[in-house]
Amino acid sequence: MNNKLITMQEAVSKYTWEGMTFAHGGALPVGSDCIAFFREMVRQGVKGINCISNCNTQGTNLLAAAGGIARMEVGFSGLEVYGFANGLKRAVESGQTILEDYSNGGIPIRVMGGALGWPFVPTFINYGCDQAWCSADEPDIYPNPNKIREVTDPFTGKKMGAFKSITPDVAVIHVTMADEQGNGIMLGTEWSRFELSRAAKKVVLQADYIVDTDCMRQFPNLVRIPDLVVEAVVYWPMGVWPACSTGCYDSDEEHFFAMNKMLKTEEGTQEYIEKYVKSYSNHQEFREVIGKDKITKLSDTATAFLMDPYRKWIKSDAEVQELMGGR
Amino acid sequence: MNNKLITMQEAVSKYTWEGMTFAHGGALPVGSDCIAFFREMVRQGVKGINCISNCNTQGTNLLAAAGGIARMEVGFSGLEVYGFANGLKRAVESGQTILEDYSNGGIPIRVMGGALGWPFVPTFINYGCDQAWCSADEPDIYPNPNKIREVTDPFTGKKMGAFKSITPDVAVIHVTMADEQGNGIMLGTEWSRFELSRAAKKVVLQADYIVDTDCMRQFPNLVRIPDLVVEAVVYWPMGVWPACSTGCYDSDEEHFFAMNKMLKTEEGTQEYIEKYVKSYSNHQEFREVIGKDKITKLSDTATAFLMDPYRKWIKSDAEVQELMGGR
Amino acid sequence: MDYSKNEMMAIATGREFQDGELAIFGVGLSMLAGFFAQKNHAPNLIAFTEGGVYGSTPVGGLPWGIEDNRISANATSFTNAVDALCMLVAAGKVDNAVIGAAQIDKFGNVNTTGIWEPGTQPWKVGKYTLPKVRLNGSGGANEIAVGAKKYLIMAAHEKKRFAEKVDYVSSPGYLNGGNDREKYGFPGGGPAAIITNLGILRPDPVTREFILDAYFSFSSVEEILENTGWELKVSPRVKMVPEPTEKELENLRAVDETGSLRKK
Amino acid sequence: MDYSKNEMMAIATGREFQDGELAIFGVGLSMLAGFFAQKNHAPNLIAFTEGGVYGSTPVGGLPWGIEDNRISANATSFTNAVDALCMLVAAGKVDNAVIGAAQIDKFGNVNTTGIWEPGTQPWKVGKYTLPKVRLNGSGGANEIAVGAKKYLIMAAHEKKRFAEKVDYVSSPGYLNGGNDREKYGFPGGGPAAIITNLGILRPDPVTREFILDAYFSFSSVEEILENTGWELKVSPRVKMVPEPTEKELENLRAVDETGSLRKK
Repeated sequence: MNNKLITMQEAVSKYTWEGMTFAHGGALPVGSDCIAFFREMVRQGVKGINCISNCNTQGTNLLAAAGGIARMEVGFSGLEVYGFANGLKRAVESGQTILEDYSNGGIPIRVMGGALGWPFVPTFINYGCDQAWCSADEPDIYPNPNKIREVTDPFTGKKMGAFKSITPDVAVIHVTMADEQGNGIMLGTEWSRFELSRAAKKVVLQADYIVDTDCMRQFPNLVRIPDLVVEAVVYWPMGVWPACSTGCYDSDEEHFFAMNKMLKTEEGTQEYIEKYVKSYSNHQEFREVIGKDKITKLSDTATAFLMDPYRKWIKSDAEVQELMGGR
Repeated sequence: MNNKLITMQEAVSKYTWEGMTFAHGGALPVGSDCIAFFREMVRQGVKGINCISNCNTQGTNLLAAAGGIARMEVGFSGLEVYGFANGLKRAVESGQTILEDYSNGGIPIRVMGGALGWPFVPTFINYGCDQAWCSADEPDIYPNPNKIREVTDPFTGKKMGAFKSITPDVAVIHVTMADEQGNGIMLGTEWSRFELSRAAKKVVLQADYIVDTDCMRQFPNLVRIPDLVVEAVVYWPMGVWPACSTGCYDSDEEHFFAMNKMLKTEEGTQEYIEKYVKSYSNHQEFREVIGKDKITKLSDTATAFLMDPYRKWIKSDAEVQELMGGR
Repeated sequence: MDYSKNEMMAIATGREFQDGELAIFGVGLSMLAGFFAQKNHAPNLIAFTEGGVYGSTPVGGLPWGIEDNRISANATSFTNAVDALCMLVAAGKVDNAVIGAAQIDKFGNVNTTGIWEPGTQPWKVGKYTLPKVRLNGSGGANEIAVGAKKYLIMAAHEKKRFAEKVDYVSSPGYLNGGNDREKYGFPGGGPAAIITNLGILRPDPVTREFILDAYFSFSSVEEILENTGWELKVSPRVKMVPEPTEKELENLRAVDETGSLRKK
Repeated sequence: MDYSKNEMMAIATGREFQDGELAIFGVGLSMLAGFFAQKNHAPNLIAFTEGGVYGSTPVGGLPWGIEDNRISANATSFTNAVDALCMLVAAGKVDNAVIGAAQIDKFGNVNTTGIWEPGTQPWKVGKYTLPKVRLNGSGGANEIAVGAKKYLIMAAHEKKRFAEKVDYVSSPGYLNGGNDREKYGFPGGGPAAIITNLGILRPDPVTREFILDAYFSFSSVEEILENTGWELKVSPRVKMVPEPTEKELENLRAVDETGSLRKK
């Protein structure tokens, strides 16, 4: 019985460093991602991150705007109906962030290859197109033969593409529920979080709720991330805000637009950081920053019923605090 | 809203044929498999099956004993604590069944390759050993260079193995619960049932329980087999007997041993078929053959609590019959 | 009858879907076209999303994204990206799909990644310099382009979008035309039509060049030629697309609850 | 103290596990050895099964199989074979494991597939004829042999089992010895020990041939040599394995509730 709960400050300080390969999960821009973890990365001034992103989210948009992302491999760099990701776009167009393009299936399957311990992954996707021929790492060569290579099917002799597998140093993964031992339940699409949890050398969970392990024993088929692959768990309610967490809260349209608008400029970004990053020091204060009314409104989601089977196992803030020795 | 419920007789008659590549799922010998479907294959005299088996089970043991399996690719051909699978062993040792050996990870990953549309799958497993060098299909060549081939990692130039992917004609998959549209929930390990449901050209579910689709809407993350990949659903309670179905019933030790003993000889096999295959014509009669007391005893499993969250959506025999237009 | 160009485009796209097909569409216009088809004439059209959201019918307004709560509320199954994008889409199991385009060329190649100053494109200068405008990248469109049995491309018909050759191939159509696509062994068949707010283009079966197949009641061959950046060939059987029926418009508008297509 | 040879073998195997290791063991003897270690000295030994059963503590007697209800009742997570066998075991994440053997050779190669008449083995005649006795095949042992950082082989010490060269390599040890295993690029390190009901063999670090490292209080170097089918070398530092302590026996017997190891 290993209690893996740590604070957000501890998690960022222990599991992020300059030059690391950092992966996060992870649905699409509007869905679940460890946005709160990214806020803390910005607060602690983390720089020089090599980011593995299924998609850009408001987390990477913010960290890129703050100058923290040196390089990024990504399947989609926008914000869906919210438009272009201004912070990331600015970082890429200025040359501050090197962006290596793949697709939304490309990153997950490369992560799966990493999880399987394969050096490469056969592929038809991202092959025969500019994701293969253009490499931001080697911009002087076009068409680039190194990024996605050619492999021959040994059974038919036919050619196909080969991706390089990904094994991130750390993956920080948003889950809806975790227990203190690190078992995680995701509601909604997993995107590539299952594969990420096996490919990364170290895994940290960011959870909307901490639940009793009895919940995992009642629903073991939902526990797609078992404790044995997890090093640490961070409890952070509303941690996906302003994106949505299935079963918990909706996308905050107003803040989503406002945030993206602010990230368009250096000044706006600093203002955003002052108001929404440096303005709190724990998750209670964080929720005050969002505001009680806003939280009530966002929590009135059409997916709320999905949480019903698990409510009786949810631990209160006080119970979690006790589990953490008062931290 | 497509009602995909059909009878077991219809399912076997429609989805099995001589020379087909048939896959089943599928936990280990003692766990969930579509054993009832195999009984009906034997009753209908299905022959010449090319069988893709994660593991042998009492289903393949019976069909092989009855002379129905022409060829089999398998990861493990025994019966765990119940010993060697006598029916299969006899069929293999007599040369009636060609057995191509892989391992318990080998079959699932080849099925995953089929699901992904890849012609081959990179591998270290089953490489550099006799699963690669011995081929039952080409017994005159040793070491065989064709079964598991060599591929070169295009990034490092290092050699590794390559499996041929598998795309079965049909996969029959045991699930704990299905709705009439073909959404399936498995309790317990999936083994390779998820991958099988995507790799096979056609998928048939054999379910212990039929539940209302509302159950799927409450637990969508448990529905690892969505209706769109499923062609037909067969309702067959106790359908894994004498093996165990997590949450539903335990392994029937007595019958497991007795069955395997009978399959050791041709005469015993015929006797078994008379007593446990031809003795019923629907699932109600099937349960009478097992016996009420035995079912009560087996259903008193330590895993029974796993079914609790779903009981309110379970349809009775009569309700299922109504859904099937009285069949 | 009163309808907008975007409504015509959505209806024309929806008409390309047949009952019983397995389909995938993105957020926005293409989702409306798909849900319109389902409501109008293809009740058994089965759609899912890139991340593996199955069986859902959106609630509460247009989704913010393709996997958000508005599309997740009624789902019967949630899986993941490897399943939906790699096992179903890229592996060739999807019958029909829709993708969008920031730029599109005469062989149906789609660019959603970046716009370069003319003459500075990677394929032109042999270097991957930064684009003038960075766009959003492929998303799941590359998987559709590679794997769908066929797919449709929806785009506003503007000269600058319809280029002789796209700046960047995010999603391969027929590449350099003819059999060029076959070189790569893609499981999917390639783009079946480009449907715009002015008409419909379809590929020549041999050259794979897109030619004008049909115009709308409010457009014309001339208008379309003027708005296309390459020398667009016109099919000898070019025809007018039938106008939306009342039932079609009604069904489209029921799906387009926020009226996003109605603006002219 | 009174204990059986099998109990000594299980305890000797259990002693090879260290606290905090990630481990996988099969059904039967090896599972008892593993659970003994967990109870006795490695409370944080983490074990899972081939099919992805995590966090379980068996109930109701010895499991019928490695994924059955007796092992599933208390699980905290159920996943699948690709996860457990391919992503965790074969990919090199497991620290330690146990596999069994019907036949084993001096380089630690394991056969669980078939026994041939001497002189008719596939490697001898260049053909894959049917074995005299068909066994159960690899199961998940091949993944362990390929991927585990190290693993242990448990086997009853009999001359016919301990062969110069196995009839069929189901699970590769050091193959032909020396660096032969390295040719295949396996992520795992190979077998660390063969633990029998008579003693413990360990590989020479250079030749990779297994040599006698230790005997039990009730066995001897001579008895082991007699029961080994190859010319077994003896370590110059050969020693007696410490007998089970009272605590060890107590813990083993608590795990072995059905007394399956106690029979002599």
